[in-house]
Formats: sequence, structure tokens, C-alpha cells
Amino acid sequence: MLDYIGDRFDQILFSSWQHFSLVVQCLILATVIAVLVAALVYRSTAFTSVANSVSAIGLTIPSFAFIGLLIAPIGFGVAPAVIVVTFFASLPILRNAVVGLSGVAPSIVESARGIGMSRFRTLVQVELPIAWPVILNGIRVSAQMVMGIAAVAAYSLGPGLGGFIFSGLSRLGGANSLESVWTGVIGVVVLALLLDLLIVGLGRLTTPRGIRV
Amino acid sequence: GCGLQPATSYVPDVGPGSITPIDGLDGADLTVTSKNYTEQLILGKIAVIAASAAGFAVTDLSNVPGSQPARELILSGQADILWEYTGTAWLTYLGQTETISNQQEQWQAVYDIDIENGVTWGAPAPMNNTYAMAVRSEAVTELGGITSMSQLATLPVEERTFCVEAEFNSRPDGLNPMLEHYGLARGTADGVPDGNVGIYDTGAIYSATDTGACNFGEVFTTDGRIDALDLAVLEDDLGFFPAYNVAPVFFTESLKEYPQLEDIFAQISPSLTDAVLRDLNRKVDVDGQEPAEVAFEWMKSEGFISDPE
Amino acid sequence: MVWLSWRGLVYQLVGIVVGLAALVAWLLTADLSAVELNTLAPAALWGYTVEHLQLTLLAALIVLVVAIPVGILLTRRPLRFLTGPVLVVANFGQAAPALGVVVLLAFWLGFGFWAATVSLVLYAVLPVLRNTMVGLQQVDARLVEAGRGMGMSASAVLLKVELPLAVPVMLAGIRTALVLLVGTAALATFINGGGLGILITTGVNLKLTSVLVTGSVLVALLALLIDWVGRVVEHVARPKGI
Amino acid sequence: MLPVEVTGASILLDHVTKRFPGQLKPAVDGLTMEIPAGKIVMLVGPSGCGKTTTLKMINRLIEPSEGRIVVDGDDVTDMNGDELRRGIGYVIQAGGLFPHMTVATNIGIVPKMLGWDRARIAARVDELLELVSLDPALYRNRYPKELSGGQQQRVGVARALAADPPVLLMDEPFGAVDPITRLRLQDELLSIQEELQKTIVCVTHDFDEAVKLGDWIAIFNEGAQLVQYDTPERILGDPANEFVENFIGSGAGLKQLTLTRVAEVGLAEAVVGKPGEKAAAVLSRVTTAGHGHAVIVDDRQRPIQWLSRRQLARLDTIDSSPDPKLPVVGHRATLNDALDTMLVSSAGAALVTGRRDMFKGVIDVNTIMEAITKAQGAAAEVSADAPVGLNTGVFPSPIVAEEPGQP
Amino acid sequence: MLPVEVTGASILLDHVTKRFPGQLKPAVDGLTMEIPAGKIVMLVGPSGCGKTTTLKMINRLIEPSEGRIVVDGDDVTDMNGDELRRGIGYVIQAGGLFPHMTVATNIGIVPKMLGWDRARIAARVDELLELVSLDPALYRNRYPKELSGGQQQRVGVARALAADPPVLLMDEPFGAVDPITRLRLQDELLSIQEELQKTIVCVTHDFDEAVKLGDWIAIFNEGAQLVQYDTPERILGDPANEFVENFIGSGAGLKQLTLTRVAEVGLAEAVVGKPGEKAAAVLSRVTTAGHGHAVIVDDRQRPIQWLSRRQLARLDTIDSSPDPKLPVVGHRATLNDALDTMLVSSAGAALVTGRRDMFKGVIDVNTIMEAITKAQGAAAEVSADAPVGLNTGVFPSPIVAEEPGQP
Ligand SMILES: Nc1ncnc2c1ncn2[C@@H]1O[C@H](COP(=O)(O)OP(=O)(O)OP(=O)(O)O)[C@@H](O)[C@H]1O
Ligand SMILES: Nc1ncnc2c1ncn2[C@@H]1O[C@H](COP(=O)(O)OP(=O)(O)OP(=O)(O)O)[C@@H](O)[C@H]1O
Ligand SMILES: C[N+](C)(C)CC(=O)O
Ligand SMILES: [Mg+2]
Ligand SMILES: [Mg+2]
Repeated sequence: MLDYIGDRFDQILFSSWQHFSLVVQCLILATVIAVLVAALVYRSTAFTSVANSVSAIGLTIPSFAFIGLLIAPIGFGVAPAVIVVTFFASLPILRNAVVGLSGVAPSIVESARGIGMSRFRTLVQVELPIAWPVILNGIRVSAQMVMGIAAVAAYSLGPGLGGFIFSGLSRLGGANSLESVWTGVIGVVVLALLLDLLIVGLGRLTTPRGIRV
Repeated sequence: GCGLQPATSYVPDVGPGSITPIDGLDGADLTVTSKNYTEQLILGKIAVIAASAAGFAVTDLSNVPGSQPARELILSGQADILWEYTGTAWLTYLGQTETISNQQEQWQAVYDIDIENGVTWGAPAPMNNTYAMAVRSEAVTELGGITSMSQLATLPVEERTFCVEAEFNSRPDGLNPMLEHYGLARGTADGVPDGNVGIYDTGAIYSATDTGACNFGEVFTTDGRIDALDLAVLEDDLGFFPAYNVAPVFFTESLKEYPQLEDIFAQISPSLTDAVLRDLNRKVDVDGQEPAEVAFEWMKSEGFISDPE
Repeated sequence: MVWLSWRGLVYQLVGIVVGLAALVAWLLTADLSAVELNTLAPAALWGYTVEHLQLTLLAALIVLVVAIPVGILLTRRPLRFLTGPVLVVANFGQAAPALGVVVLLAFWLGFGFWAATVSLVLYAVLPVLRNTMVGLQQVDARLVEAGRGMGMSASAVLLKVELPLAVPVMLAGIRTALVLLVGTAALATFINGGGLGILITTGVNLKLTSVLVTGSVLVALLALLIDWVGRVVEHVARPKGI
Repeated sequence: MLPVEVTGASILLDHVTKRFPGQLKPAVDGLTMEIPAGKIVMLVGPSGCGKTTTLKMINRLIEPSEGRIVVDGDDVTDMNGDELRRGIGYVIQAGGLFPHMTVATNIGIVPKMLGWDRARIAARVDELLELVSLDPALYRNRYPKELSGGQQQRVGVARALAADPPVLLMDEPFGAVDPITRLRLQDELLSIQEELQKTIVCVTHDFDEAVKLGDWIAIFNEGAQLVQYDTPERILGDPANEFVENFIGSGAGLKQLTLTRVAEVGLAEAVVGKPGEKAAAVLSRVTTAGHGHAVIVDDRQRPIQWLSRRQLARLDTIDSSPDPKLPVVGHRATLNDALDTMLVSSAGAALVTGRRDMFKGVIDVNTIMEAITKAQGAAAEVSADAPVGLNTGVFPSPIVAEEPGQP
Repeated sequence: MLPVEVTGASILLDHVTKRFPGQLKPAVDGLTMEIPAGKIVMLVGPSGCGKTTTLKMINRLIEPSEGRIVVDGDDVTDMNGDELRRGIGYVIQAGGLFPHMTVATNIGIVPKMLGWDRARIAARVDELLELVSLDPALYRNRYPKELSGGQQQRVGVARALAADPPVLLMDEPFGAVDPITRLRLQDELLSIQEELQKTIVCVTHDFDEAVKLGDWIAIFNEGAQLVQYDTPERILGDPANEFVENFIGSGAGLKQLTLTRVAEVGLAEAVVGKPGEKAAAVLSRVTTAGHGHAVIVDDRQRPIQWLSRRQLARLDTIDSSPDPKLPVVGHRATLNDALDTMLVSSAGAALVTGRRDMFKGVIDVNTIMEAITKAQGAAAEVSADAPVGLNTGVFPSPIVAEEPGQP
């Protein structure tokens, strides 16, 4: 196992970086999308419940099925992987963003309005910062989840460590195939840990001391 | 975009050998594809390395699951080069039913039709990677010393068990026509019932066959694991499978733009013999080396390329 | 959770039925090749679906039998110190790619149904374990105290107070696990585990879009159906009054 | 309030200490405390001083590290905890009701554990709901979340009373309800207690609540150190030290007024007249008596007017129309109420009525001042039946109070 | 309390109605109400009666359905709401502070929106923190959660005052703090108001708070129906109807006591002695004056003992040891405090001290009774500057009160 890793250290590092980069970029994209959508819907109970349903139902779609469906119209490579990972990543973030925004105490929103902040300013300066820890928690959940999904996305030649699992599978029984799969699996778990730490750290940096628990 | 590349992508720095950079390319893009089993991965890397040595900015889109998707990439021009097998194209893509026994003529026939499809076949290699049915050698005697496919019909129904990949399971040159050719009906109680067919990923069949998950595994004859796992290959005594010579296939428009490609690959094809491929495959599957590494070393030893400065 | 009301449940069921009807209608009207017709024969589809369900349900059953008692044990006093560490492991374990688990299990147990089942169990055991523990932990400590305070024994408090109150969270975990299982079972095809995944790989390998779409949509609909069943159970089993 | 049959049991904490693991100081440090049968004992003290710990050691939700606990003469320290608890009612904040069970199931849970039959449980549930003023037909099948905070609290009390336990432990039972409901619940608890005469040990943060409910108040400092254990009167009138004074807070005088009822003080006589009498006749009686006013009562002896000499002088015949602004207090009112009423009356005094609103006499500011002075005198004397309570002293046997625990 | 420069603006609600969609009755129904500049007006009434709605219509957080709102002579009904609000301070329960911003950022947010420069904002923040008695160096960079409830409330007030708005709206500002802090905050608000003389409109549930803080109290019934709009004295002394009486609740008399300070009533003289004097000499002065007690003061005129004739008779020389139980009240204390003090004193009276704790005189129960009677007489007269407040009547123009709104 150690030999295997030693021999291919550069390649593993590169794939890990690709995996990580895919997940992080998609998370950023997903956060932007989810927060935008949440900001549009959270004031209306009807839209909020629609958003919640979308997020709940969306999560039931098997990632492998979704990738399969994307190959037909989009083909192979980076694009389907980005779409799948972003899609799944945005669901928990959306749910948390809605929860976070509607969880801001009405008294705080009222006092923001009461001192003359416009609706938009209230959203940007008051509601989003206060909802941020909840949103960030959604990002954390998403990060854990899409780490695994990104591995399946290698089926459509998406970037990352999934390639190790699939090539292990295609060489099953041959030498180093087990090592290849282990590398993929452990690599993903390690990246998940790492990203989790990063997000927690990001949370520390971006959460004002006043709303840290 | 944003620095992301397809999985298992590999584009090395290469020094020139007998392949030298084409003048005035100025880093033109070229996309190489391959299917997702060992031999194709090695061939794919060979194409990547060759194109890279010729001065292209290569996108490595190898390891595509299945023949059809790879073919699709070439037909649509999303990829420019693919190593393809004449028999596969003839029966599966082009829908022909009668095979041509002469390998060169078969290549010509495919070339002639495919040129109409915007796809140009380059010079074929001598190697012929055909399908075969393999048995773990311990079981040969248990199965009455079976050596050829026509003996399948003599086995009791419950011994007629097969491990195949999803593709072979449905191909026109695949399991069902093969069984039919040898007088067995798929999906019937006295032929080969569906329960007797297990479906595996391409690479998983070898160890499945070896561990006895089934008696007969669908294998590729150039695969290194046949020897390594000591599998016995049944003779295609009634000649069902056609010739599957590999040849570089180009997206015609790209080839017109860079006609030099044809010559570059014409240098490589002749060196690809059954023995070479079996050796290269073995290095990957048995010795556990990386396809990219194996391809690079072989290209270098053949003098096509050199180490980068 | 407004959408958990019965109206949401009806919408979901209607959505599933409409989805299925649309798929059938499309298959009936589409111009399918012989290979496609062969692969998509009703008997074959039914067979794959049954295999898929068998995988899912058997794995689910094993998960429930294993994870719930273990989850309960881990929140009892002598083992309570393990609760935190186990939750951490459970959280990160879930980041392990399902595909990798499936393939690794094939190395270990060989190919086929059982390897697939075991890997599904491994994969789904974490969320159920996690939710069992979290569900029990979030029961208001004062209620436990009230129970003890009126002379209930520890096991009576567990059975009559803690478990009923943990049911909503536990069921949510079980539903999540089941839905995950349906999706993950599609990966079983890589190791000859059976199920609807074969349609997806065949569809991709042979560029048979109809097969690919049928496979993907059927898996998704099945997941939604199982999710729906889970919701109905949640709705019915949720103790009244909370 | 004649004492009814006392159904409560006495409790004795005998040199009880509780050390929590990892805690430097004991949460309860060598506490000896007697809780008399049939009385309400209130435990008050700053947060974290050990009130809850003390309470929970009585029903052994927390096991004492040292010392023994005697309920009704039996040492319960080694008894089976579950059984012990079935015989002790326990009420916590907001009732601690089980949200997944109906009101009836909640109340019937202990009887069920004790193996009562269904009919008996159902009857008991209804009886208890009546007791806490909830209509059984209406509330029996509700779930806790369908009740208001105050109603939940009442169900909590009903549940604790279900198996008719001699002892009731309550931990800040009214902490989570609004002040108005709180007052109502306190009154209800008092009237329930008047009927049932349980032994009640109740933790509270609210000193006024302790004064209102407690027969005895135990004031704790950190480590359940018993600073003063006495009647509300004595604690208000003679706080043991500055700690207790601070705890009482401002307004001790006015608080003391709430402890005495009008019926308990001497009332002044008054000249009484009737509608239809000649005013002059009444005036002459007033002059003779040396009073300033005459009270006019109707034929059922209820006061309707209160006339000064000047008013009498101007009238001819006394009429029967009642004065809506008459300053009247019932004899069950507290001196605080009486003082308030007389402040707004122009006479600086108030009329007191007894049963059926019959006129009983007049109360004025001086009466109140005297009553206060007397109460303060009384508070200086220690009641003979004061229960024992100390932290370190040696506890005399047999278990009866010989000497007051306070210096 | 001499009136300082009034910086507040007057507010007029002119036939204002608010109908919420889907609501049968209007939340506020044709309310006309004048809020005089520089005064504190308290809005009280049962839950859901429209207090909050009325308040929020003033800063247009809720848009009126009908009618107009005039602030300082300008009709603000069609002004840009955000800008309007920047010029009106707004304080809600627990301050409504932004938890993710420091105290300084919270306070400086309106000035920042108004485009003040950094230095000016910082200076203003410090000034305001001083005003609400928080040390800027200590509290400037804290986050709200690092403050106690009362401190949060003060920061809330500081934030509302940041841009020096002429009007302050407060919605149950002290609802979420404990009673003791609440009293302190009320006192602080009063002293801030003494200095700044803003126009303050404040919603409260607590009638005592309204009495304590309000120059004027508006009592609402459902639909913001203005049942009585008057001074606290008049509302306590002459409630308009039974609804108001119920609202005042019991203890109106004791509540009235809180409205008058000891300094405002006449004190009784006392015989004064000094330590070192012969007791007999003092006793003879006491006897001559016909008093019962002599007050002993130290050389800075602070009372140290209060001796009865009997005590004087037993003494030889008067010593200088102070009596710790002396019943003393300051002259700024309310009559309620004084009454409480005299209740616990054996003399039935209390000593009053003025500035630097110097002895000023004696107050006894009779003084208090007289003061109450006088206050009630005064309450019967209607103040001439009573603001207009009605629900349906025609509002006279120009916008000044001509006739009292109350019958
Ligand atoms: N389970 C425990 N483990 C460790 N320390 C405890 C435990 N329970 C209570 N303590 C400590 O014991 C002391 C007394 O706690 P207790 O709960 O009896 O206080 P209390 O008087 O009820 O306070 P409060 O008024 O806040 O309810 C506190 O210092 C508390 O921190
Ligand atoms: N946004 C709204 N939509 C519909 N109705 C409302 C809305 N806000 C308030 N109401 C209704 O208007 C009436 C007055 O409400 P308001 O909040 O002004 O009462 P309040 O006097 O402040 O009560 P509280 O003392 O409980 O705060 C109530 O009947 C309330 O239900
Ligand atoms: C080379 N074979 C024919 C074995 C498989 C193929 O067509 O890809
Ligand atoms: Mg406690
Ligand atoms: Mg309100």
C-alpha cells in the first residue's frame, strides 16, 4: 500500500487536489445559488415550503441516476460532474439558508427597519450575517455529502479521486487494484475531514464574535 | 474550466524521438479518448503521449465507460483520436452482419464506410484483441475437459454459467448471438437461463471467473490476467468472433487540419503486436504499474519519444 | 414542517405516479431498436426492480436490527462516554464514497448479492445509528427526570418516555437511510449485485438513451416512493401531542 | 383554617452531604433539617446553592454521599429508589408532562405502575382534575401542548398527587408561568393543601412566593448552608443576618402586612344607623359616643353609607341608596389590602365586613400600626414547635426539636 | 425639576385608522391623539388592543390605512419611510440589538447611514455610552451577548438616541428584564429625559410602569379606542370608567403613594438633641414641645438616634453611638417608601433626611393620609394643557388643544 502511494504520490496529490477543487468550487457556486434562492423565498411561507420540498425531494434522487441522465445530453468530462455536485450541494444549503433567514428574530429585523434601514440593506447587513452560521452549517453538511458524490461523478469522467475507485474496479483482480480503491476511498474521507476543518475555521473567521455560540 | 480536468487525465512532458513537433502548431488543441479497460487505457495514453510529442495541447478524455460513448465522442468531434477495433466498428457501429475473414480487407471495408461518417481510419495494427470465453483451469476437468465453444452445448444447463460485462451482454457481436451461433438460446430453461448470466464491470470478470462465480468469463484475448490467473481460453471453433484489429481513428476534419497525425500514428501501429499488447497489459494488470507509465516507457523504448529535457 | 402534512404526501404520490406514467408513455411511443426492446422487456424491468427492492429492503432490515439497539446502548449510562466519539465517526464515515465501499466489499466478500447487501448495510447503518442516538439525546432531560421522579425504572423510562419521544428523529434517520439505500443499490451493478443499476450502465455503455433514462428515472421514482412510504410511516407513527 | 386530618409524613435529613464528582466543594454540606408533617416548607436561596440537590436527595433522584434520610420514621436511604419515588409526588417546572401522552394518561401513570385497575384510575383522574379546577370532560383527552402553561402546571400537580402520596416535592413549580397565572396557581395550591394537608417541600427563587406559601422558610446559602429556618413572620421581622436581609429585599414592612388578615386584628366599634331613621337621632348617638362617623347598614346588615357628623347634620332622613365609593374590605383580606383601601377613602379608615358581607367594624391606620408592632413583638419570640435545622451541630435524639436552631 | 430646553417634537395622529388584510375589525379605529413635545406618553391597554400598531404607524413601520400623521408640524404620511425612521429613535424589547455587531457599531449605525464621518461617530458613541452610564472604554467593543439584559436595554436606548432624534418610540422596552433592573432602567430613563426632553411614546403592559414614567397615560381598549388620556394622578384618582378601574387593579391607593415624594409634603418639626447633652435637658424640651421623641443628630446634622421620653428619662448623658435600626428616608423617596419604613419602625413614623443626609423633619402616617387626600382633590381638577385625544370626534384646527378630551 505504501509503495503504491509512494510510486504515485504526484498523481494522487493531483487527483486529490482536483477532487478538492471540484468540491470547493461547486460549494461556492451552490452557496451563491442557494442563498439567492433563499433570499427570494424566505419571506413567503408558501414559497418556503416549496423550497423545503425541493430540497427534500431533490436529495432522494440517486446521484448515480442523475449522472447517468446527464451523460445523454451533456456528454463526458468536467461539465456533468460540476452540475451534479453543485445540484446536490445546493440542497442542504438552500434548506439551511431558508431556516437561517426565517430564524432571524423578528424583533431584530423590526429594529433594523425601525432605525431606517431599507429592506435590501436589512437583508445584507443584518439578516444574512445573523443567518450565516446556520448557512455555514448547511455548507458543512453539503461538503461531507458531495465529497462522496464527486467520487461517483468520475463515472462521467468528472475530476478527482473517483478515478482511482473506477480504475481499481476495472482492474479488479489485477495487482494494485485494491490499493487503487483504498486510495480513492481514504483520499475522499481525508479530504472530507480537511474540508470540514477548513469550513469550521472559515466559520470562526467569518462569524462575528457576537453570534458565536 | 477553473483548472478542473477529467478523471485519470494524464498529459506528460515529452521529449522528441522519432515523433517530432509539427511546425506551426502553436499549441493547437487535440482531444484523445479511450474506453475504460486496461488495453484501451494504455492505447489512450500512447495516443496522448504521441500527440503531446507532436506539440499538441492534449486533452485526455480517456476511460470513457463503454464503446458507444467513445464512438459518439469521435463522431461528434468532441474527441479527435480513438483507438478502435475493426470488428467492433463493423458489427456494432455499422450494423453489418457478415464479417470479412481477411484482416486487411476488413479494415478497408470499415474505412470505406466510415469515411462517409466523417471518421477516418488510420493504419491498422497487427494485434487482434478478440473476445473469448475463459474457464478457470481447475474447472476444465470438472467440465469434461472442455476446450472449445461448441462443447458448451454438451454441458448440463446449470454448468452453463457466464460472467459478462453489460456491453457484451447486449452487443450484436455479444453474448446472445454467440450463444445462438453455438446452438444455445438465451433466456430459456434448456439453453442459458437469465439466472446463469452474471453481469460485471469489464475488469471485474477476470477475478470473478477465477474465483468461480461462473464457469465461463468473457475475456479479451490480449489481457494479461488470462495468463496471470491461469485461465484456459475456449477455442472459437465455429468462428463466431470476427477480427478485431486495432487502428487509430480520427475525426476527419481534425485530420484534414493536421494531416501529419496520420503519419505519426502510422509509425506506431506496426509495433502493436499481440505479444506487445499482452506484455503491456500484463504490466498494468499483473505488475500493478500505471497505464500511463507503461505507455511512456514503451514509447521511449521504441524510440518514438525521449525523456523531456 | 408544513409540507409534511397529508397534502404534501398526496402531491408526492401523485408526482410519482405521473412520473411513472410519463415514462411508460414515452417508452410506448418512442421508436426503439431491437436491443432496446429486448433490454426493456416488461419482465426484465420487473425483475430488476424486484432485485433492487430486495437489496434495499434486506439491507434496511439488517440496518434496523443492528443500528437501533446499538444506538440505544450507546446512549445508556455505562457507554454514554462513547456517544460523542461514535457520532464523530458516524459523521465522517458518511463522507466515505458509497461506490468505494461497494467495490471494497467485493474484494472482501466476492461478487454478487451478498457483497452488495453488506456494503449497503455498512453505508446505511451510520445515519440510523446517528439519528437513534441524537433522537434519544434530544429528549428533554426534565422529562426523564419526571419519569424517574415518579418511580419509573430506567427501562420503563426508556420504553415509555425516551423511545416514543425519539421516534420522530429516528424515523427521519431511517427514511434518509432507506432513500440512500435505493440510490446506492444502483451501484451494486458494478459487482453483479443486481438491481436497476444495470440499466444505467448498459444505457451508458451502449449509448442506449432510452435504457439509460428508464434506469435512472426508475431508480429515482423508486427512491421517491420509498421516501413517500417513509413519510407516511412517520406521519402515522409520530406520537400524538408532539 | 381548622387543621384537617394531616395526611403528610414528616421528613428528616440527618447530616446529609452531597459531593458531585469533580466538584471542589460539596453541593450540600452536612445538612440536618426536619420537615414537619402536613406543612409547606419553602427552600430559597441564591442560584446554585443546593436547593434542587437537597430536594432530589429526598426522593433519591440524587443519592446522598453521606448521612441518612428518614421519611415518616423509616430510614429510606437504602430502600429501592423506584419504589420510594412512587410514594412521593414530584412536580417540576412546567409540570414536566409527557408530551406524547394525554392528560389522563399522564395523571394515571403512577397508579398504573402501582397496578390499580382501569376503572379506579379513571375515577381518580377525574377526581384530581376536579381538584385542580379542570373540567375532566374537557381536558381528560387533551395533549399537554393543547393546554396553557398554567393548566399544564395544574396537571403536573394532579399527576404528583395521583397515588395520594404523603409527601410532595416541587422544584420551582411556578417558575415558567406568567405572574397572574402564578398568583392563581399559588392560591390553588394553598386551597388544595388546606384540604389535603400533605407535607410539601417546594423550591423557589421568589421570596414573595416563599412568604405566601410557606409555613416554614429555609434560606440557604452556598453548599445548602441553612442561614435561617423559620416562619415567614420571623424571617421578615427578625432576619438572622445581612444575607437574609438582602434576600428579603426592600419593602419588608409592606410584605409583613400581607401576612396578617383583617380578622386577626382588633376592630373599632362604630355607631350604626338604618335607612329611614332621623339623621338627628343618629347624630346624637355619634356625638355621645365621641365618634366622627356613623355607618349606615341595610336590613341585612351590609354597610351602604358612611356619614360624617357634618353630613348627618345636613340630612333629614337617612335614605337607602348605597354609596358606590364606600371603602370596604372583607375580614379575610390582608392588612395590605386594608391599608390600600383606607388610603383612597377620605375617612382614612375602612369598613370591615364579615360573612355574607355583614358589617363587623372599622379598621384604621392606627389599628394597622399596632398590629404590625404586635407582630414584630411576636416574631421576636420563637415558636415552640419550630423544626430543627442546622448544618454542623449535633442532632439530638429522639427526633424532636428541643431548642431552636437559630441563635 | 426645572424644564430644560425641550428638544422633542410634537406628534399628531389625525383620524388614523389601520385595517389589516383579513381582519374583520380595524386594529386602530379612527384615532386622533396629540402627543405634546418633550413629554413622555405611555400607551397601555389589554393585549391586542392596538398599542404596537399605533406606535409603529408613527414611524410608518406600519402604513396607516386612513388618516394622517403630523410630526412637528410636517405631514409625514407621504415621506420616504426609511428616511423618516432615521429621524425617529426606536427601542423595542431587549433593545433589538444586532447580535453580530459590537456595541459601538450598533450605536453608530444610524449616524453611519446618515453619512457622518468616523471620528464624529466615535465621539457620539462615547458620549451616548456615558449618558446611559456605561463606561465607553469597557463596553464599546463588547457584543450584545456579553452584556446583561439591562445593559443591552441601555445600549438600545443609546442607539435610538444616536442621531439625536426629537422623537423616541419605545415598545415594551423593559419587558424582558428582571424587576430590579427594570426599576433601575426606569429611573435612568427618567434622568435621561430630564436632561434631553425628548418626546417619548412608550408602550407598556405594566400599569405601574406607566404611572412611574408617564407625563400622560393613554389607556386603550380594543381597536385603539382611547378610553382615558390623562395624567397618572387623574387616572388613579378619577378613573373614567370601570374598564380603567379594572386596569389599574387593586392597590390604587398604594400606587398613588408612589407619585408623591417626601419632599413635597409638609414635615413635622422635632426636638433635636446632640450627643454629650444632658438627657434631662433634652427631656424637658420634649415635654415643653408636647412631643413624644427627641431626634439626636451628630455634628453634621445627620440623625443618629431617636429617643422616646422613657428612654431619655433613663439616660444620663446622650452618647454618640448611631442606632443601626433608625427609620430614615431620604427626601427624594416616595411616600410609599416612607410608609414602608415607618411600618417597621416602632415609632410609627420616620425621620426624613435631605441633602448630605442632614435631618429635615419627621413624617408620620397622618402626614401621608393628608397628602393622599390633597392629591385626590388636585386630581379632580383637569389640567389646562391636557392634550387632545379622541377616537371619533371632530378634530379642531388649528392643531392645538382647546378643550380637554375627557368629560
Ligand atoms: N449532576 C451534577 N454534577 C455536578 N455538579 C452538580 C450537579 N448538579 C448540581 N451540581 C452543582 O451543585 C451545586 C448545587 O446545585 P443545585 O442544582 O442544587 O442548585 P440550586 O440551588 O437548585 O440552583 P438553581 O436555583 O440555579 O436551580 C451547583 O454548584 C451545581 O453546579
Ligand atoms: N401584521 C398584522 N396582520 C394582521 N393583523 C395584525 C397584524 N399586526 C397586528 N395585528 C392585529 O391587530 C391587533 C392589534 O395588534 P397590536 O400588535 O397593535 O396589539 P398590542 O396592543 O401591541 O398587543 P400586545 O400588548 O399583545 O403587544 C391585534 O388584533 C392583532 O392581531
Ligand atoms: C476489443 N473487444 C472487441 C474485445 C472489445 C471492444 O470492442 O471494445
Ligand atoms: Mg435548582
Ligand atoms: Mg405590542
